[in-house]
Amino acid sequence: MIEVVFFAALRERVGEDSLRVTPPETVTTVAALCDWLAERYPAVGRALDATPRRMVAINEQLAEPHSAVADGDTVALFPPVTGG
Amino acid sequence: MIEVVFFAALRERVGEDSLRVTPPETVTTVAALCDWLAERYPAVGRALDATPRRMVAINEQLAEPHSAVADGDTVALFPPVTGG
Amino acid sequence: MTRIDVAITAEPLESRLSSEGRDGRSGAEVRFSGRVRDEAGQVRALFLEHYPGMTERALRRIGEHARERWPLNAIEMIHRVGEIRVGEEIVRVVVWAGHRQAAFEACAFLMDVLKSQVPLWKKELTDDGWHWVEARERDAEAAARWMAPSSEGAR
Amino acid sequence: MTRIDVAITAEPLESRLSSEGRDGRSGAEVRFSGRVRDEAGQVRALFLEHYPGMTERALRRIGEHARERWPLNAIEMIHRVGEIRVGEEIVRVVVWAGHRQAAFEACAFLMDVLKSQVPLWKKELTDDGWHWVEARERDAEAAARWMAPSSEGAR
Repeated sequence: MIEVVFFAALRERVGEDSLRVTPPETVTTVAALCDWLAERYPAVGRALDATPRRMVAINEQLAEPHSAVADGDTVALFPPVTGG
Repeated sequence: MIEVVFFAALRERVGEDSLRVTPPETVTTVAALCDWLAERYPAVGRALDATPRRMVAINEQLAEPHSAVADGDTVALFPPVTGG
Repeated sequence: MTRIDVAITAEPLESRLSSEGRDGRSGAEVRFSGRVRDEAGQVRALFLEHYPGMTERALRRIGEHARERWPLNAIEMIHRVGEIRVGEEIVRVVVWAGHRQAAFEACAFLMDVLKSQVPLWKKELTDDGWHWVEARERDAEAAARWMAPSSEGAR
Repeated sequence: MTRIDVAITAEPLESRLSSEGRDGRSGAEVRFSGRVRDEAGQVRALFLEHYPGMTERALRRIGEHARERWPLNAIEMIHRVGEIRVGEEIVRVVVWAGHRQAAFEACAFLMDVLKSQVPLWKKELTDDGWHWVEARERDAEAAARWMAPSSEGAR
């Protein structure tokens, strides 16, 4: 099981704070997870399309599209940060 | 009449806060004034020799050894500043 | 060891003043406060969303990077979340060091990196209602200057 | 017009906090505080001598240079004179601007130039008694970097 959490504009576009999903074993990277989510959850697909500049964190650490994801991870997807 | 004021280590070496002097008309620059003071006031000469790195202000504005001095000016001589 | 304090709060920052730096070790204290601008009357308030837990970890991590890079005595970082009015402090970063150059550079570094790596998002209230603030290219550039060893800021 | 406030005082600076910057114009406030270091226990106190009248004029002049060079909203500079104990503030320079880069650069500029152009002199009290602090070459270099248009700090 992977927990996917959304923030800010992406969260509002998805309409959910988080999803708990169990993708197939072929989904091993952030990019593959996004593709799989987009296919399975149309609202997520539309939200990702509407947010082409994105950041990702795995278990609260910034990561990249090619970073590995595994069962038990929390994957956060969000627009570029604007704090400060 | 020119008022010459001293600060910090230079003031302590001279032993005076200020002197009011009327140098001859040939004294037209800070450098010439220092030479004239050194000749006329041995304590000032020794203090200037002991303070080779010096700064000067004319009428409360930083100036240079070649800057012009004139009757009525206040000339301040002091070591490099160390505030902040 | 350089102390690093981080905090996220929904309360105004104004009352939080540190007593750090009075022990004779720190000749320099540099403090940055970011406040809500009204943008010529366009903006009435901000709302700050964040990623609870990760925000604190990310702040602590950038503090650790700063203390590896400069000789510092202490770092305090506090960021406000929730609704914030015009003129109020959004963020405060304070750095104590023996000498001023390290304190200035580390404080500027922390702000630049905070703006590109810490999970916080701003929403503005204007006459048209609430809308998300877009990330600015120049903030990404400001953070990037600390990465290139030959760059101005990285010295 | 950028407000410039300068002051010289023989009282502790700690109580003087400005309420500037809360009107929605200033997104950035950078504050530098210089404090008395004990230099590993060698220094017990400082005494600051100055040139009354010229000190205030020189502070105001460097503030005018800063406001010509950066888009600033306000500048406050206060310097303490007389005897000052370890850990106390000697000087405080605060700059308010719309954006942080101008505020950081102007504050660093003001401190560098203050240390080389404002008529203040430090005497230290150690176990051997009072002695004058020598000017440091690196302070002159720090001020000089703002003069060369191609230099790091001048950009």
